[in-house]
Amino acid sequence: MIPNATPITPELVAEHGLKPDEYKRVLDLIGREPSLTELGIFSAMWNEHCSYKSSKVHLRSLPTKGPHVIQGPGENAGVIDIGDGLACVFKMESHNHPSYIEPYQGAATGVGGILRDVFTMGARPIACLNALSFGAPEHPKTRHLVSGVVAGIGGYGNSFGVPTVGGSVRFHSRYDGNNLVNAMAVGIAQKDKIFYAAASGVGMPIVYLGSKTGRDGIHGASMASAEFDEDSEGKRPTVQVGDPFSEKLLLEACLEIMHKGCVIAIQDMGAAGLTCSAVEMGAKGDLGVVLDLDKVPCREEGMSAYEMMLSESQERMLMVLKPEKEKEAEAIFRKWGLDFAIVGETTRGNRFIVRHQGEVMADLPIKELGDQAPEYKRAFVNAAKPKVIEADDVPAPVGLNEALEKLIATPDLCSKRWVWEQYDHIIGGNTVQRPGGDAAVVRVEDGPKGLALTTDVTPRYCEADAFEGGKQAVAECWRNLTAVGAKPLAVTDNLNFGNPERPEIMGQFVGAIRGIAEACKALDFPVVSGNVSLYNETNGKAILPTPSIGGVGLLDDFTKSATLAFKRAGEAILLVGETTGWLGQSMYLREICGREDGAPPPVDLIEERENGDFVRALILDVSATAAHDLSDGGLAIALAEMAMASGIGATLDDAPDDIPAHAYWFGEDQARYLVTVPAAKVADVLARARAASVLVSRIGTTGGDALTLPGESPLTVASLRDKFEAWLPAYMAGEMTNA
Amino acid sequence: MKAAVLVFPGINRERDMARTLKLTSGHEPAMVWHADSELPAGTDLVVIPGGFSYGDYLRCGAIAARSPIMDAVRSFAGKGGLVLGVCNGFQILCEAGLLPGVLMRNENLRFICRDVYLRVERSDTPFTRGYNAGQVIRVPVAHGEGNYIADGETIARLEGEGRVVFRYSSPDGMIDPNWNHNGAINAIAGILNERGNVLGMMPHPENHVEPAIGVTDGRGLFAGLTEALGRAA
Amino acid sequence: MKARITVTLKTGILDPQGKAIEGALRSLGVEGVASVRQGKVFDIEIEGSDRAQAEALLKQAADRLLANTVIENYHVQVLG
Amino acid sequence: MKARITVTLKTGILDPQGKAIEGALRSLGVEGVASVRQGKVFDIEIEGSDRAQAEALLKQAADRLLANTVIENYHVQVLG
Ligand SMILES: Nc1ncnc2c1ncn2[C@@H]1O[C@H](COP(=O)(O)OP(=O)(O)O)[C@@H](O)[C@H]1O
Ligand SMILES: [Mg+2]
Repeated sequence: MIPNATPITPELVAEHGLKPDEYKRVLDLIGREPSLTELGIFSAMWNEHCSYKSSKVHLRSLPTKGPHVIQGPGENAGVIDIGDGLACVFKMESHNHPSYIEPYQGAATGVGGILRDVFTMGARPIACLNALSFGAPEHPKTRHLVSGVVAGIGGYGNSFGVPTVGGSVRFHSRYDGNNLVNAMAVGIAQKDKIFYAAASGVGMPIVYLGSKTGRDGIHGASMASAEFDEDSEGKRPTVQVGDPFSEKLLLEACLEIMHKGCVIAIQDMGAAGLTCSAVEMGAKGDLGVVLDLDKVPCREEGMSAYEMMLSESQERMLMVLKPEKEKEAEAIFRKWGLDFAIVGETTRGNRFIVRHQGEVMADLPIKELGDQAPEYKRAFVNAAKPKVIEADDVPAPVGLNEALEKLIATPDLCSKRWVWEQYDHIIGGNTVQRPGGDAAVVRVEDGPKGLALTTDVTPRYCEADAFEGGKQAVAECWRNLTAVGAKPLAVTDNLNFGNPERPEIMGQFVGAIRGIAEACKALDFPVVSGNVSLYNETNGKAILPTPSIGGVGLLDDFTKSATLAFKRAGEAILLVGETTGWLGQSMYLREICGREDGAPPPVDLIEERENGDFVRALILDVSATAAHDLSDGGLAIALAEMAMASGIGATLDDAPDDIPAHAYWFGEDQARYLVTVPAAKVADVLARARAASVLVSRIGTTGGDALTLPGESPLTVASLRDKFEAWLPAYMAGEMTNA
Repeated sequence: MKAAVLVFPGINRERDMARTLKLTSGHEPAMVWHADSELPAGTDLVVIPGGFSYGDYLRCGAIAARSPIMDAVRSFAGKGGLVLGVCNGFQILCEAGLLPGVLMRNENLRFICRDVYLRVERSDTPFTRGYNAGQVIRVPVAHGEGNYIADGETIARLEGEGRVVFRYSSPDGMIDPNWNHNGAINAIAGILNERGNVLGMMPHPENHVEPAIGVTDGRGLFAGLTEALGRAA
Repeated sequence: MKARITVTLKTGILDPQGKAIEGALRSLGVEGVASVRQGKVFDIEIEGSDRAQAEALLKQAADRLLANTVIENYHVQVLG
Repeated sequence: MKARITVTLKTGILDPQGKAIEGALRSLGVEGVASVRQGKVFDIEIEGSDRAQAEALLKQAADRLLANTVIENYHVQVLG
């Protein structure tokens, strides 16, 4: 074991990921050389993941307030008011790197972490979603990663007992060495019983709860940890293994002691475990903290202070308890078979003191650990705006049918059933709309309220134009919630980018945030929580910029939610929104023409809002019988999806003269929806649209068992479905997860 | 009806089950902790719900099957009391020896959550009197280990004695490997014990009972049970 | 004392995992495997140092919990 | 030829199953078990009779499919 008093060499500092000037800051702050444990603590608190040092400046520009926002960013999860004395608590977080190293456990612990964030605040989780980005299907590792990540997400959520109701899956070669796993969790709490991290009161017991601490996930210095290891086993693994069973017990125990009024403050142990949680509780409460590591329940023998402070063992919590409730709380934890240990107390003064085996291993200013973290205004350059591609410059397909059949069988547009059937999406008995629609709808227990949930982003748009792409991600999220009839309330974001030290990457980051901020403002759709994941690159090649947006919307009556399935024959199909035939960055361009270029479709946020409000009103007054937003693949794909969801076909009218047919059917103009309306209501709906200055046109009629595009032979819905469903299972058939 | 829903650590469909029992019978069930050694007085139905008792560690249901409350369930069943095990509950009943056979990993080794079709083989049991024999119902499954197997002799007995109550089928009631998602022998989805008072089944009828949420084909089971118990009382 | 209990499926009991592994090995191009059956091992640390006592303890653990003797066999080894 | 591959978790890797089993044994009254770690065995039938070839084959099967070498160790035995 390296003694705590080891001289701190520049190598050791570098191994801890601290830059020389950052280390100098440490020295200035504490006025002496840090001990090894202290160095570990600084490296944990000041790394990008915990300190947000590259992103903080920019995150401040996001709109985070709104009449229904109870808690914005800054706590474990965001909280919004959904009426009836209830609050919705939600957040999205990435587990990208761990999922690449060990896909099953990496994804599983990602789900575990985000669930903890939600129930730490006193909410019972009611749904999970995820946004997954994988490398090209033909890359040798992709299949294995898909298999492991999906099994891991299911493995954790299913066992924990929360329905996984939605998400997204995409493939692109830019994720070859760097897949993304973004997990979102949503919970419900009593509005007046939300729990926070800030400790209060001096001399209060700090309690450790949950599973024991092991050497999991200690990144720190590889050199230092190699030397820690005395046995011959060689390198110590840093992979965290998830234990959904323990987490389920932790959930029940936490909710029970919260309910019994035992808790003053609570913080889960996530990244940088004990260090981060203890510092946060103290710093937020303007208090010092003393930890006695001899009391920490350990799974392995001979753990050093350094290891205990940096361990990322899962399924653990830190709490400040009301002293008079200590016994009651302990009994509850014992009943659930969980560890319970008083490991410290709050103190006056702002020191963070860590004791182990009679020695002070760390003695640091607690506020500064968080507040004085370096903050960078990194240089950034905005990429040149790509040129707009005219529809006339893109060749027409051999036939519309052929293009449609090809598109619905591509990796990004095909059915993701193979994925979501591995997730228990109905447990709880509240899933009103299962995966496969625009947004999942989950009943708020005993109704009549329902929540609509979705995650969205179109990375190829962001790559072409980060600002428009950022706007689009928010707009699409808002649109998906609207398409089921929900009123969009707030979002969580998960910003996945490459190395922020490269100005062009920083340019993407800054651009995307500006776009997100603008869209969130225009749509009254505040950001209440989020997560940043930087350095997603391999060999200098960054991922596509991927700002995933997770949205929550509210339905006053969940039975009023709309689905995308055609309901009956003979109804009018109406297209809402303006169609110009925008092919730049479209799926058509990429998959049919083999080109990934041009400017992405611009998002007119005013139009977005007007069109969405119009559609929502149609759904809520039961004028619209089905609704679907238009996104990847445009109009033809949306129609096929509506037909496949129902088994009912449709016959479509000619494209307008002024737009080339392929641009009309496959263009990706934004702010558009399809709705079906009974024949008798068409005139009324069109009149209302005119009155509201919303562009609506009738484009066809439902019926039959085939989709018939003008001038094309009918495509049976059954044959479309076969193609739509076939790709992913066929692709995955080549893989078996590790037995 | 006085139902008791058993709660083991890691069980997670107990709330779904309790709500359904309340909804279909009008009576709130008692929630009974695994460490208890007795069922509440007057219990006339024991329900072991789905979930992941003990995380499905070791073997699904193995650890729960050995908890104190299971002795009480054994003696309750021995006296003819009705016991319903759904999903993990079915696994627990097999591990506890109250039902024969085992539930192995699904044939494709993946967890599967989807609606399936079940052919109700008999309507003359307290569990299925709400259905007609031969009727096909649509209910969801959500499991990774639902592949029922037993030795040849046991299967022959189960079949011979008409103890296979539910089978995975096509929507029109045909037994077809394409509609047997987990590979169970003879498409077995639910079986009775010898005496006919203990039923184990993999699918979740409790998730298909509310019109507002969707299909209601699971109602028949609970309505039938309520009626059977009402009559007995 | 260290010990190991090995639990294997009885002959005649179908092993879906084993079968799937056979198929997966073939499709990975690993040729020459005629059959695979999957079982479990439990590496157990026992208090005390009496071998006979340890064996009795392990047998008890296997009978009562670790093996489902309807479908599984087990084998106990005290490694010392 | 018969062979066995034993796959065990690397030291330090959390074994939730083992932990749950320890607890279950205790509550069943089986006393004296200090710790349990669960692993897998694969009983494999191999075509041919060349030992060295068999070992190479098994190693390949373990590396490519049966063991997750990020968190697991494996051990190959040709039993003949
Ligand atoms: N992109 C973002 N947008 C808004 N808030 C963010 C974003 N990223 C992080 N945050 C907020 O910063 C805080 C710290 O985030 P994080 O470190 O991911 O949380 P945790 O400590 O729970 O892992 C959280 O309150 C989170 O909501
Ligand atoms: Mg947190």
